[in-house]
Amino acid sequence: MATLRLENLTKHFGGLVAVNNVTFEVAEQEILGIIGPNGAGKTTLTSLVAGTLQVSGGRIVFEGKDVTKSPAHLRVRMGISRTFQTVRPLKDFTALENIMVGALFARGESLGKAKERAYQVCQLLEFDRAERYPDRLTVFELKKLEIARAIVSDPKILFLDEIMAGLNFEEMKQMINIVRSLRDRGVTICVIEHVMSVINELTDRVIVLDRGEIIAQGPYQEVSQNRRVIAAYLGEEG
Amino acid sequence: MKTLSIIAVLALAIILPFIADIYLIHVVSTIMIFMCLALSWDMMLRTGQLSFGTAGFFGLGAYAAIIAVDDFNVNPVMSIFVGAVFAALTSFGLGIAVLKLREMYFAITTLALTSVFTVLARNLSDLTGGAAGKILFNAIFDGDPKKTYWLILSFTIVVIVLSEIFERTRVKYAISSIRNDELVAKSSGINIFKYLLIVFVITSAIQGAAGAIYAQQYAFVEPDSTFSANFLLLPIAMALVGGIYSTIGPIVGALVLGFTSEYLKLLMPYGHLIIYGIIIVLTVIFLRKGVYGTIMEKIRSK
Amino acid sequence: MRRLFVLVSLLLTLIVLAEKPIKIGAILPLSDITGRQAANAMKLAVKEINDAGGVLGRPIELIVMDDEMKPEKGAAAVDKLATVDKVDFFVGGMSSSVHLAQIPILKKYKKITVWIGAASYKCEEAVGADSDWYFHLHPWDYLQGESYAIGWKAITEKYPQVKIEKIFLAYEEGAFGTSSFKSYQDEFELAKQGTGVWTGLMKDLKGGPFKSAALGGGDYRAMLLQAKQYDPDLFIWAGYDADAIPMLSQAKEIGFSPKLFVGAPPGWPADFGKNPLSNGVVLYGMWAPALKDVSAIAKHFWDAYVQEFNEEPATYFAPLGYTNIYFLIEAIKKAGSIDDKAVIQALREIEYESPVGGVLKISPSRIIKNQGFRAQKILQWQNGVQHVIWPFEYATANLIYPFPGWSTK
Amino acid sequence: MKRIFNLYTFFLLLLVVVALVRPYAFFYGLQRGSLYSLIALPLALILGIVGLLNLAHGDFLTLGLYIGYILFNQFKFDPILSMIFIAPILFVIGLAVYKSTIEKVLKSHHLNLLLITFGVSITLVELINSLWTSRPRNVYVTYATKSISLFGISIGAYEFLYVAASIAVLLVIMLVLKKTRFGQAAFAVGQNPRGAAIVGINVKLVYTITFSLATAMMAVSASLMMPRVSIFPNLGGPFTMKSFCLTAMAGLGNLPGILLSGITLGIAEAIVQSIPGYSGWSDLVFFGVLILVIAFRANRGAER
Amino acid sequence: MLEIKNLSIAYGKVQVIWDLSITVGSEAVGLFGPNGAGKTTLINCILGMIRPISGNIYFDGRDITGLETYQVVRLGIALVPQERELFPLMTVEENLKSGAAYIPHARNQLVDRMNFVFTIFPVLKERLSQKAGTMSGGEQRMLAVGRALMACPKLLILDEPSVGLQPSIVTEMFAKLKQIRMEGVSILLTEQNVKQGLKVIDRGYVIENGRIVIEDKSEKLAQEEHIKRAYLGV
Repeated sequence: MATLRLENLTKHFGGLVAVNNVTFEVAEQEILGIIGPNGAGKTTLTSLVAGTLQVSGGRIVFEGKDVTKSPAHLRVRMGISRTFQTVRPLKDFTALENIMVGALFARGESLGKAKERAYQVCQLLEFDRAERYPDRLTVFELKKLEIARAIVSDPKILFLDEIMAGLNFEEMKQMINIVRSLRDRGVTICVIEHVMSVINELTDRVIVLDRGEIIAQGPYQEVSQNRRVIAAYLGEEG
Repeated sequence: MKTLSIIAVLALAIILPFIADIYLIHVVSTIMIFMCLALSWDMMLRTGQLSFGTAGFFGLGAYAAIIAVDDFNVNPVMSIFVGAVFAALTSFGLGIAVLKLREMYFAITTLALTSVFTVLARNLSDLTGGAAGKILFNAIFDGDPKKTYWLILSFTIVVIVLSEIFERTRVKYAISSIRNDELVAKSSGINIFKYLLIVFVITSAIQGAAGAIYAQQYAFVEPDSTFSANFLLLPIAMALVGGIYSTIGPIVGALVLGFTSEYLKLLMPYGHLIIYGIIIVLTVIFLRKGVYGTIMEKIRSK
Repeated sequence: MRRLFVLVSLLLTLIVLAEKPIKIGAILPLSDITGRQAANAMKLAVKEINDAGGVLGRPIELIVMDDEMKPEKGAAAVDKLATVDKVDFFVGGMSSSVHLAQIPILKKYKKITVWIGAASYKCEEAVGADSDWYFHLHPWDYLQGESYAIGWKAITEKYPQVKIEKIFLAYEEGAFGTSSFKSYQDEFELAKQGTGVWTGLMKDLKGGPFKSAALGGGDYRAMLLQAKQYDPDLFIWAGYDADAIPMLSQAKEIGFSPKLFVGAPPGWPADFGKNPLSNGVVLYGMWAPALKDVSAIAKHFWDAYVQEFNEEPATYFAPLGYTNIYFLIEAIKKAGSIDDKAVIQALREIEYESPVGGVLKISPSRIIKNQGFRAQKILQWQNGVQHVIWPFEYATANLIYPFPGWSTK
Repeated sequence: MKRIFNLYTFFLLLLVVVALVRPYAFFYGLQRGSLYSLIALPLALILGIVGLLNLAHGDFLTLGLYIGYILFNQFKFDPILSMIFIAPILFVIGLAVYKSTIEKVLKSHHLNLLLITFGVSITLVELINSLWTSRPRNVYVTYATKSISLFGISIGAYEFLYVAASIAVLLVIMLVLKKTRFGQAAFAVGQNPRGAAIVGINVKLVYTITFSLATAMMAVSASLMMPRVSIFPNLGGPFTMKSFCLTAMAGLGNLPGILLSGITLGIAEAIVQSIPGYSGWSDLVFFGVLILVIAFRANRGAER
Repeated sequence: MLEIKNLSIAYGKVQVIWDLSITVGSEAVGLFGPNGAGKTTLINCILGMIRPISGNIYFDGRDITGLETYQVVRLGIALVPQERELFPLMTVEENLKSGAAYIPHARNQLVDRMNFVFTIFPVLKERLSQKAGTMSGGEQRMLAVGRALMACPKLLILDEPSVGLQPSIVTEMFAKLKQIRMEGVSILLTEQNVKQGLKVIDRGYVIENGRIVIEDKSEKLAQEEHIKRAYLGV
């Protein structure tokens, strides 16, 4: 059974159609790449699944349950988790406390347990400056924080929105390893990314969105040869 | 060390009526009432919501308490609970409607609600005594200032403990997350509306109880003075002068501004409010994080 | 400031020289003109008495506290004066809501209190019948209403053309205005049954509330239109000084010109008399500067005040504050001690010729035993001067009737 | 935007009905509402551009009135003409207040800005009180009480100046914001101060001038009100609150909305005042309409 | 043109830039290095948003250390910041105009400049009346570059211009940057996409932990072992 199934998902903003009749499935423990031009509706799609935006039409089915109408905080508790494209740390908390918040509310743990769990996640991500406040962290560390906060709730499916943006090669390599290890622990993962080398290396399958619609899907090697994808997204140099 | 100083302060506060004159006790009682308002305003602010409704729920509690004693023969001490519960119930109903609002829209709506309460108090004369207000023949404890002081002190301790609960438990993580970033809070599994409503109801109950105590202490309510903007602006100034998002900040602010205004008055009977205004301006300029916040910053940087 | 300093140092020397002073604690709103001038007048009285050797061979010390118009501040001031300064007597007063908060505290000390403010009947209810230490000099709101009835009755007898059958009362929607209206309504009910002071005078009464300019209002036109339609013989408004001129100019704008245009605010704006609209406006009050032409004590007060403070007394609270001190001191003199019982007895017995105009003598009011002034005066602005019309023994001018209207203004 | 527009169209239709049923309430409400908007516009400008809720707003109005009073009393200046003198004086006072207080805390928590204007407000009011006492002052000119006949009813003519002035001031502000370089700079700073600095705008200067100009703008309302009101130290306070209400009702950045909100509230208030026996409830209607509009808009604009 | 001498910068007590000196002549210069190395801090300091604790910045021979941002910009330095910093409620046209309106020497050539920008980003011409806030991330990035070009800058500073852009636009933008470079505008660029960056620049610096570790011509940098390993992944 697919972990997540989107059926005819549609989202309008006023007159603008951001996501148009999108249908696809994500299989268990799959790493799915979602790519497409800027403004194609990738982030909107993530927000719809996470429940921070309400759908205009269609259904979201998670582990066989229709969650289209569930509020965002309940979806997190069910196991749908996401990161944000621009990092959004809670600036009044240390990194560790940032991570704790997820454990406290998505898993309903006590303060002590939550702290323990936050430490565990930090270790997993090799994040060693967790006592600092976010304004003292580098972009790479903030990206790690973003992931830590998303996985501390022990999600079944995780949406990673441009976690590679602004990272250098070495950092990307680390990040790829992290994502893989997450998958190995049983998490289903959707990555939204503009760095094609990463998509190529990481994903089992990609979906290409353009103007809110799926224009191609399949393994990256296949999709990257698609004329439509090249014209709309990759460009001639690829 | 910390526990020791807390015990010392608490002991001093309890025995104050035996060592100080009535005037000081009275001034401290008043400061404590404002301290509770400042704390409750700050507790709401910790969720990121700027409330201008402090005076409204204060007045609501005051009216409920006086009416409870006068029309329903409730015991004056019990009437404080009546004031708190009435304010809490009202805020629960209103909260469902207004807690979708944010920033200045929330602020202005709570301010407008205060005016609505005032108009109701003025016009429902059968119940509220109308514009002339309502009086009781006896103040609480027959006007015994020591007992009144202890009552206010116990109430203040309750409020401080509540504020500390907000600071030390998971509530802190919920409301600070909401203040910092609602989207992230939602995505971390926090039920934003539930927490906002809880905080709104609890802080309104505190304000209602403070109003009830004030009304019982002076044995009257009257629309213009009971819903006076003083009960809104002064607590805000206290919290900001002391330092927001903490328990100690509003406490320090209330003590500093409360004693300053009283002392200035004794120092110069005329025009002391000019100096008071200038002191507020200077505090903001030189102590940006408030008295307590700035001191803590200095200590940390050492 | 300099003068204050001189005064304080003078007081200090006196304290050293003479015996332990008699302490009087005054509580007034010092940022308001009424409170400030009342405090000035009290200081003037104390200075005069001390210059003449004090009372019972002891000097008087006056301690003034600001109530900031805030109930809790006014109440704390009572505690401060009672416990820190250990005053022997309380004087002062202005706002009713501040006083409501003070009453429970005053009851605690039961010191002799001679109060010149707080006209609301709620305060009288709060004081209660058995507070024999409490003396209230200012007429309660209902007493004022009664006294006007007496005044108008006298006026209609003297000026037969004056008719007061239909009364329209415009009242500000706060405590002051509504309680005025309430007392008029009560009187009207009595008058309909043929009892009460307004019998034979008031045949119909109508009221209209407005939001005072002092509290952010200031648009009276809707109310004035209703009054104009009603066409009263007597139009009275009970509001504040800030309402005075806007009310007149809006009445002019809509062409409302009743035969008697009466204002009953506690004070009048600066230069009201210079405003041409003011001519012919009747006002209720306790006092008028013109009294100095007919009363020696009023003249003495006026001159001394102007000389001491280099400004003219602008409100009746100035002579009332002066009266406040003298009345108390006269009683102490008569009692021969500051023993509570003796002074209370003396306060009840003495008669004091006041610069407010009239003799101050204590008598019971509806609830309390010790009420001072009961009557207000009916005055009229004539060519920029407040003249006394009634009581006739203090009259400084004849009534201009009817109200001259707007055509020449 | 479009929905908000529809909301106001609905209100305007309602107003036409009111004008037919209760013409006095309509005209009085129109006049008073325009005055509220006239006073609210500078507050909205400062809130939108500097990001500052100025609690001392109404006290600058009070100050302007006292300046006008002195000009009238000492030099027999016509109240309306005195605008040209009050404006520069208020500009300088605004500048001084801004430079000595507000500018120094611009970078700290935004609530500190609120508190500092609260301190400024207390200081100003008490200073005015100690200079001129609490006794009201008045300025009397005969033309301020003239009446005209309109559609068969006689109505005060002077306060139509409020209507004209509020429309004029609104148009001037909109033109300046759209068409002048300074206006565009101010508009830019209001949206993104960092971005504004990057394109070479002197953000500090824009803040300073905006605050001072908006303060100077209070001269218009001050001089127009002068012959119609009593001048006393606490005059301004309620107007600060009303201005804030109008700004919130219109929504941040919606200047024409302020005029419409002002008139809507003014008329709503006037209708209730015109019903005998119920005029005490007019505040309830004022704030009730305010809350409804804000809640309505919040629900509509929940997404995004 | 731009000369930075012995610059040190600290946030509170944490020093992030140590005694750093770089120059940018009439050329395109790249700044590379890991996140947190201090590149953005350095740029903010050039633009007058942060004050250094020591050292000086000269532009065209003039000491600009400690000037306000708007003064620096008016001298001829334009910035394309990472966060774009556009005016969301203004149209594309108004945003572009704002780039030139407050810089005296650019104001006179507003129309010419606008046409120049359109030749580089034709898409902006089609969107003239669209509000900037409603545009997608990539379009906003183009607008930010266009706005900076409106200022007739002598030196154009770009902070991570390719972040979050789709591959085709990245390729296109770097081509445009080359074109701008040809027009005689000096460029200072920070970039994580070192591969693309090296195509544009003449010379580059690698900054790590607030210090310069390598400085060389772009061809040479591409051969450097450390760079290959850490930044190019070859």
